[in-house]
Amino acid sequence: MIGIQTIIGMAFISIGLLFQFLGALGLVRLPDVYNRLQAATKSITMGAISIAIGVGVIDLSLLPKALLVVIFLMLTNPLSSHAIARAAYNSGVPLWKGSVVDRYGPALKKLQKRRGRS
Amino acid sequence: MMEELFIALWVIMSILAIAMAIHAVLSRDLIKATILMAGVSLIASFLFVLLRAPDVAMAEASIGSALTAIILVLAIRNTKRFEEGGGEK
Amino acid sequence: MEVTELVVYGSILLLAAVGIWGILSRRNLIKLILSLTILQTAVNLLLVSVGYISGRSAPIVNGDTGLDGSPIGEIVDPLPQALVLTAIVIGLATTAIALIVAVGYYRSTGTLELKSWSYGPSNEKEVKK
Amino acid sequence: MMERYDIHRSIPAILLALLVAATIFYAFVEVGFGEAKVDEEGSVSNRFISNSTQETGSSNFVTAVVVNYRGFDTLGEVTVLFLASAGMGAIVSALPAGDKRKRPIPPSLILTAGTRLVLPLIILFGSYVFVHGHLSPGGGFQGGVIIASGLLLYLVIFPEWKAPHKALALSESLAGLSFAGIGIIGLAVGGIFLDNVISGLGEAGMLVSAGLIPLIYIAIGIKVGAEMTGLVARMKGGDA
Repeated sequence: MIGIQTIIGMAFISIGLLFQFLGALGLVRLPDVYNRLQAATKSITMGAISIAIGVGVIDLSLLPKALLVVIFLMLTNPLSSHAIARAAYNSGVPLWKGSVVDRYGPALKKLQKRRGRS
Repeated sequence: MMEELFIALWVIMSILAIAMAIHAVLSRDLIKATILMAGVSLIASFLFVLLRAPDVAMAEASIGSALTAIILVLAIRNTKRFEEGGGEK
Repeated sequence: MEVTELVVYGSILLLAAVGIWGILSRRNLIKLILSLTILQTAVNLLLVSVGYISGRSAPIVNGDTGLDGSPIGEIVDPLPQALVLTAIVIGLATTAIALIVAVGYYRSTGTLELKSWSYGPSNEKEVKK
Repeated sequence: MMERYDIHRSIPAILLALLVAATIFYAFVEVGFGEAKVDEEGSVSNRFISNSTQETGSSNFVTAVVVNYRGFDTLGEVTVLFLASAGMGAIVSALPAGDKRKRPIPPSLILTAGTRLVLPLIILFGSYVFVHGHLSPGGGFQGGVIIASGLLLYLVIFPEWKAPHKALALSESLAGLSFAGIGIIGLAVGGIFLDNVISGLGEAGMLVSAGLIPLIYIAIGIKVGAEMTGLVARMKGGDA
């Protein structure tokens, strides 16, 4: 007989798999680096973290380790995606034609002007 | 059952690895080739887990795909990014 | 010959063939070193796959499986894994040395391409450049 | 990009590579995949697997082989790493100066703060990996490389930071000396270099067990971490 614990864990894992699939789809379908990066980041935040929580719920002895993994992913994933996006922008990867707003470019220009003056 | 799962995972992952390796050898952009090589190493570490060798998998994941890629990128930064010949870029 | 054997050894040796092809056909020094790394990965996979025994667990015993008795018949062969662990670490050291030599070649000749298999700049034009 | 290659020139190389692969494949089909090759008496692996838990007290057989049965070989391996690091230092100092690069873009606040937050965790995880080398997957090499990658993160995020080569050399030398010293303890007490003289101490499967193996792995971890950091810092400093 399948217990309620297993059902909850499997639900978490299914949500995670769905988000991983959507992230992979986004990597293929989206037009430029920044959009693709957003899809990949979502697939880690929702996908990997929810799979880790699901595994922890199914086997309760793994829950502390799973929570540690979750905390570490939440610390490192925004950092790495931020670094990749910044590096892409600074090495001159263009935005997609249909992009609406670019806040980083003007801010970067202002920063460089200020540094050039001082 | 376990054996079929082993073969299925092995086939998918090794096809990915071989495709990445061919692309790495063909690509003129050395940074791209380095990233593809790191991907080959990462897949190899997955295959080590399939072969029941977790120690080797940890070593391959950290050395093969992190440190080797870092020193290759640093060496490329000190030299030239694109392969010569063909006259593009 | 079983299908598992064919798939496993075949795929690993195809990976090794890609590495050998890269070494033979490319002239860029860094590309050569990169192909050598791919070949190294393939050889490590080949060595570990020889020690694999189907249906057994990793060579680590814990409380459940035979801390007292001998775990023979339950774990895969640990010896190739220990060898490959050594090989991976040494591989990084050799790769680093090769890369720094490649950087030195670039600094003294201004190019990474090996026009001929000789030491130093291979013709007059490159020296002038 | 890759279409410009003239593939027909590399056809002999492809054929030769496939020929080599086919030859090795023909040899390895005889070996067989997934067969129980360690079960018969008299093979080296069989002897290691049957006696390792009693002789070394280590739960991880790869650790037992790497540190205990082939400990002398591991000492040589660590020496090769040291030689690679030293050789890179010698070659870098003899290189002609490269062209000056433009100044790197300074890191953003998110990256610096995040790195300061994550770096201690990475070092803690690396130490966990090499302290538990005899119980779980991992060991000195993996843990050392994890610590080195954490320090490299610091090196990448703060481009102005120079790697402390003196401190790295000091910790590397001390770790190497303690490795050799543990070996000499084994020589003095048990009569064999790197003999595991206190393997009976502690209960197998606990943290304090397996005799000298955790001590040796801690020394290897510190040494490998320092060496790898020095190696990559030298490669980065090639343009200085």
